Amino acid sequence: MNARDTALDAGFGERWTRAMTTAFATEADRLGELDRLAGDGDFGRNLTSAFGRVQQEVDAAGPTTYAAWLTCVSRGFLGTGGTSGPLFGMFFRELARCSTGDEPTVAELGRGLSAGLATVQRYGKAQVGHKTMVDALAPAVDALGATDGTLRGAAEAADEGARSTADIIAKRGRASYVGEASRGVLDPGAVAMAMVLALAADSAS
Amino acid sequence: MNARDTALDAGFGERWTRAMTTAFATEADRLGELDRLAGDGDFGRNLTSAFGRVQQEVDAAGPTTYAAWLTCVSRGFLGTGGTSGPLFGMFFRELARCSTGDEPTVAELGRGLSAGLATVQRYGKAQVGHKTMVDALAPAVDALGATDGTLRGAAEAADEGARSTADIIAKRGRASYVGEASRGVLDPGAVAMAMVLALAADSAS
Amino acid sequence: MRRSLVNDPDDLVVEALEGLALAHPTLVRHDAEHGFVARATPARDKVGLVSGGGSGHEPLHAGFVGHGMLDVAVPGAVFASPTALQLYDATRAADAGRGVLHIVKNYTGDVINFTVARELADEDDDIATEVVLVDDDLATDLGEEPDDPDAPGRRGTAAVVAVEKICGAAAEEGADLGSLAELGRSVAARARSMAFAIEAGTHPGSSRPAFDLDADEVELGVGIHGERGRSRVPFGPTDELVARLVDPLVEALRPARGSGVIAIVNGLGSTYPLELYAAARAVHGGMTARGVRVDRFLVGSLVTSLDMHGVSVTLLPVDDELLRLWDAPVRTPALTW
Amino acid sequence: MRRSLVNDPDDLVVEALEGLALAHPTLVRHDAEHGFVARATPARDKVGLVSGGGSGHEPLHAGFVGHGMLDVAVPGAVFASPTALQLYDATRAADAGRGVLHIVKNYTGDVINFTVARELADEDDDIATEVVLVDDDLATDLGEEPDDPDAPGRRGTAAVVAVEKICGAAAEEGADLGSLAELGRSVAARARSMAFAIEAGTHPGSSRPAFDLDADEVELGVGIHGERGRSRVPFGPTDELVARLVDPLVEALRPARGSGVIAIVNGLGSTYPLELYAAARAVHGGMTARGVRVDRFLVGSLVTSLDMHGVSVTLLPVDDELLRLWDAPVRTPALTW
Ligand SMILES: Nc1ncnc2c1ncn2[C@@H]1O[C@H](COP(=O)(O)OP(=O)(O)O)[C@@H](O)[C@H]1O
Ligand SMILES: Nc1ncnc2c1ncn2[C@@H]1O[C@H](COP(=O)(O)OP(=O)(O)O)[C@@H](O)[C@H]1O
Ligand SMILES: [Mg+2]
Ligand SMILES: [Mg+2]
Ligand SMILES: [Mg+2]
Ligand SMILES: [Mg+2]
Repeated sequence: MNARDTALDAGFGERWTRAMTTAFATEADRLGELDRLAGDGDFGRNLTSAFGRVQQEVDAAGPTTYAAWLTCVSRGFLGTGGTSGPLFGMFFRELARCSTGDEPTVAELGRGLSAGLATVQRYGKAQVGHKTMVDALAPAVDALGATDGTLRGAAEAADEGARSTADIIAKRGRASYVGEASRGVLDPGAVAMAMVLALAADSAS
Repeated sequence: MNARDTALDAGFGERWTRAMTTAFATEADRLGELDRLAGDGDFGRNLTSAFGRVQQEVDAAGPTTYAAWLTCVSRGFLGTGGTSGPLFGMFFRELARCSTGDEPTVAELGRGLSAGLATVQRYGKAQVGHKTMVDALAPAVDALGATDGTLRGAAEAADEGARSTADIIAKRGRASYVGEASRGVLDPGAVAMAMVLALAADSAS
Repeated sequence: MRRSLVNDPDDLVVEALEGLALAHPTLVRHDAEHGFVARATPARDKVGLVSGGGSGHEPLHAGFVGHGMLDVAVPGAVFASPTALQLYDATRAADAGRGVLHIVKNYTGDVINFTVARELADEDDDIATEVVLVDDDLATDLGEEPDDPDAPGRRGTAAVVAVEKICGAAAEEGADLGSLAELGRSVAARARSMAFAIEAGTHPGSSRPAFDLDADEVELGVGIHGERGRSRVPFGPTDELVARLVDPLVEALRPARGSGVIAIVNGLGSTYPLELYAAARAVHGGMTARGVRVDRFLVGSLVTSLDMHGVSVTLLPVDDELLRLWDAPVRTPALTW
Repeated sequence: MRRSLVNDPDDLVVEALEGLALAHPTLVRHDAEHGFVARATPARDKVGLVSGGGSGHEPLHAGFVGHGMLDVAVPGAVFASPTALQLYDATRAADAGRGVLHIVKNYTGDVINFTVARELADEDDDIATEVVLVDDDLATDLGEEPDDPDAPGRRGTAAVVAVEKICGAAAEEGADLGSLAELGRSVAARARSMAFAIEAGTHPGSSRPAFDLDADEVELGVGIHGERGRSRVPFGPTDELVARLVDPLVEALRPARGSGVIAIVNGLGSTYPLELYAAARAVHGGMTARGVRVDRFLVGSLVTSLDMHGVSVTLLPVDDELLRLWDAPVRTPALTW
């Protein structure tokens, strides 16, 4: 059996969601600081408020399936402003839509990531190298799409992609207004996307 | 024949008007400075603009009688803002209205001054001692009203009245807002009124 | 450092009036020769309504010329009364045979110049005139006897908008001069206003506000000509600052529980709508807490002091008849409903 | 030092919306749960018009909700896009069965959130939607190809008022979604705007303007979110500064001699009426000198940037049909005729 057909157990959606909630609560300030250095500084607050809403959605909806958990995450982001809100929101919406049963497979997750990337690009019109979350997401999609691709491998590719944003100038988002000043600063959205994937890998095992 | 029945010759209105125009052109700055010290500083400019308008009225109306000349002066002031504009305007209007023929008499002028004072007080509600033009005008009216009162005597009384404004605090007009700060400063309206009377005396002879 | 957009500061008022007439040609015309703004189409068979005063308070008064409000507005230079002759000419222009009502904010220069204009109109043209003196500013209420000749009395501020609107509606309905004057006086007598500022306005051509405030200070009881207020109070949240206006107004007017008022929440120049509507909410809260209804709100920068940053609140206790006149149609550059 | 009147800066927008609804209860209501402002009485049997964007630009957009203009306005936090869910809920509220038109100023966040809302409305509720993107700011016109995916395109500014007014009138007449979208796009495509500022706005809670200018400097081509402009030019008389707006606009639009435009002369926040109407006069002069008629003027602080001190000019070449729609009745908190 190919790793990509691995069923992720029924608790995966909940574990992942809770792991993200915990991790971003801790990391919001650091990510906000990156946005302050080369953007408008609201990314940390956007994240905090998104996961506050995720919790409200969870409380209200009482999700039981993987898709239902991810729908809560999606709505949390869609109810948050900025550019990252709708992009992450529609990203997670695609993940939810690519799941057909209670227990998603890695392949489904892979298709979801791929659809999510397409959606993010459709809205944001960013290519790899534009210093956005796409720089983390696109390599992850590639890695998981490869034969024997694993979630862990995808997470590692995302991490590498996020690191690569330090050396480039932003071409999208608020950071694109500061030009050279964005060089040397990691893109917070890319870092966040890499965290999302790392936490998925953590939650799968 | 009592001095008060003296006819002032037909040229009196013109001479007086021209004398005022010349004198205030020279003195406007000094009077404006007094208003700056204890008022809002626009008195000089108001005077200049009033006599500019007087000239326009003269050009337009081509006055020949004393009453017509003084009507031009009145309209010049009535077309000027501030508090002094309408007060001087109605003052000169009363002078014009108290003349019955081409050649006014000193008695008519006296009645005019007296009606003018009443008008100024009706509008401005100022009493002697309130540090306004009334402090110059009232003693002049009294002086001219006395048996054997002369224009020169009235002018001297007005001058004395104007000087007395240095020692008092304003109770009317913008200067009343500055309280103690107005002490020591001559009231520009009173000085101007004293000049008006001095120039009348000059023009009569 | 503050700056104003001007060509020559001396030309600002006239240029703005020209602009007003160009922008609203169907509503108003600018009579440059006589220095007033009149309705584009003069009204017929009604009492003429004239108001005016120093400029720098726009949209007051020229912005209120039109159907249901003023017939003629007479602007002076910035913060300076229009002249008696301007007002006289305006009075003649406003007369349609049924007399002219002067609506005058209580300031010495305005009062004198309007009075002279009325006397000239009466003597020279036999035009019947009446005057409504608006003296709503509670900050200048020193509790003098109304007839004290030594007392300048309360200043006239934003309540003038209510007087113009309500008398304007009644005039449009055909009310005669005497009853209009009575109506206007009763509105003026009922209304009180109070203002605070967190920054003074800056005279066109000048580079400094009329007075300076520290970061923790607010000027309370401020006027609209750059004069200082009655006291300085600590800077604080909107709700607290608005309460400093509403509390004394309620104290003075003592509206009964269950009664209603018109509230004018007025920006003094550079107060922006978010601030102003949040202030309106605070006024509403203050009145509701006292069991008083705000039957109508007028929220906007209507009686300004150049670009002063602050708020005035006017409360006018009303009955059904005043509300009916308030609600009557109005069509002017600055107020239309 | 600048200050704003606020309670908690985070509450300012919501408090102001509450105040707006209290002040205009017959016109608008504030849906606090979903975060939008809607007509007090929903319209029936017409295409719903929704606009929105960051706050701080009042009276835009909530002040334009009412008969003849918007059905729902969706405010974000100050200078921040409303969320996709807000816009989705607003879209559902605006739908009266004939679909919903989104009028969107061109800013990345707004564009994305509105797009998401439309997809949600389409997928989840089967509501037909269309969008008009308003991108009138000439200062951000870098001459890119309109389809260049790498180009953010021109910013959306005061022309949005014209789009809302004109589409609002057509919607009221019963136009269908497709033709409304076409109409709106044609208005947006024709209109261009340009702004300058002599002082930046100050964020609520902050004590400094978004950027500093020296006494002899003017920020030309300025945006409405505190971003810097395209260049700095010397301070000078109004006529000269206004020419710096009108000249490039005319250059870009090339209106024919004998043709007509609608001119929106817009204050950016603390520009006071004397300044603004003098600027309108200058715009009129500039157009007249080129043989172009200003068929209609809209002068006021309508699309602001908090208390920014400056002016934007929008020119929209018009034909009789656009004038007819422009003149159609409108009844909103901020615009009524
Ligand atoms: N056009 C885009 N496409 C993809 N991601 C983008 C785009 N623009 C911005 N982002 C991502 O969004 C992040 C910033 O999010 P946030 O601070 O919430 O948005 P805003 O720029 O509106 O303040 C950036 O770090 C970047 O990764
Ligand atoms: N109530 C008053 N009655 C008589 N004279 C007055 C009154 N108020 C002011 N004045 C006179 O007017 C002069 C000031 O005139 P002006 O500067 O033109 O008026 P404003 O005070 O409106 O600036 C004062 O010096 C004073 O003599
Ligand atoms: Mg950001
Ligand atoms: Mg942001
Ligand atoms: Mg003076
Ligand atoms: Mg003066």
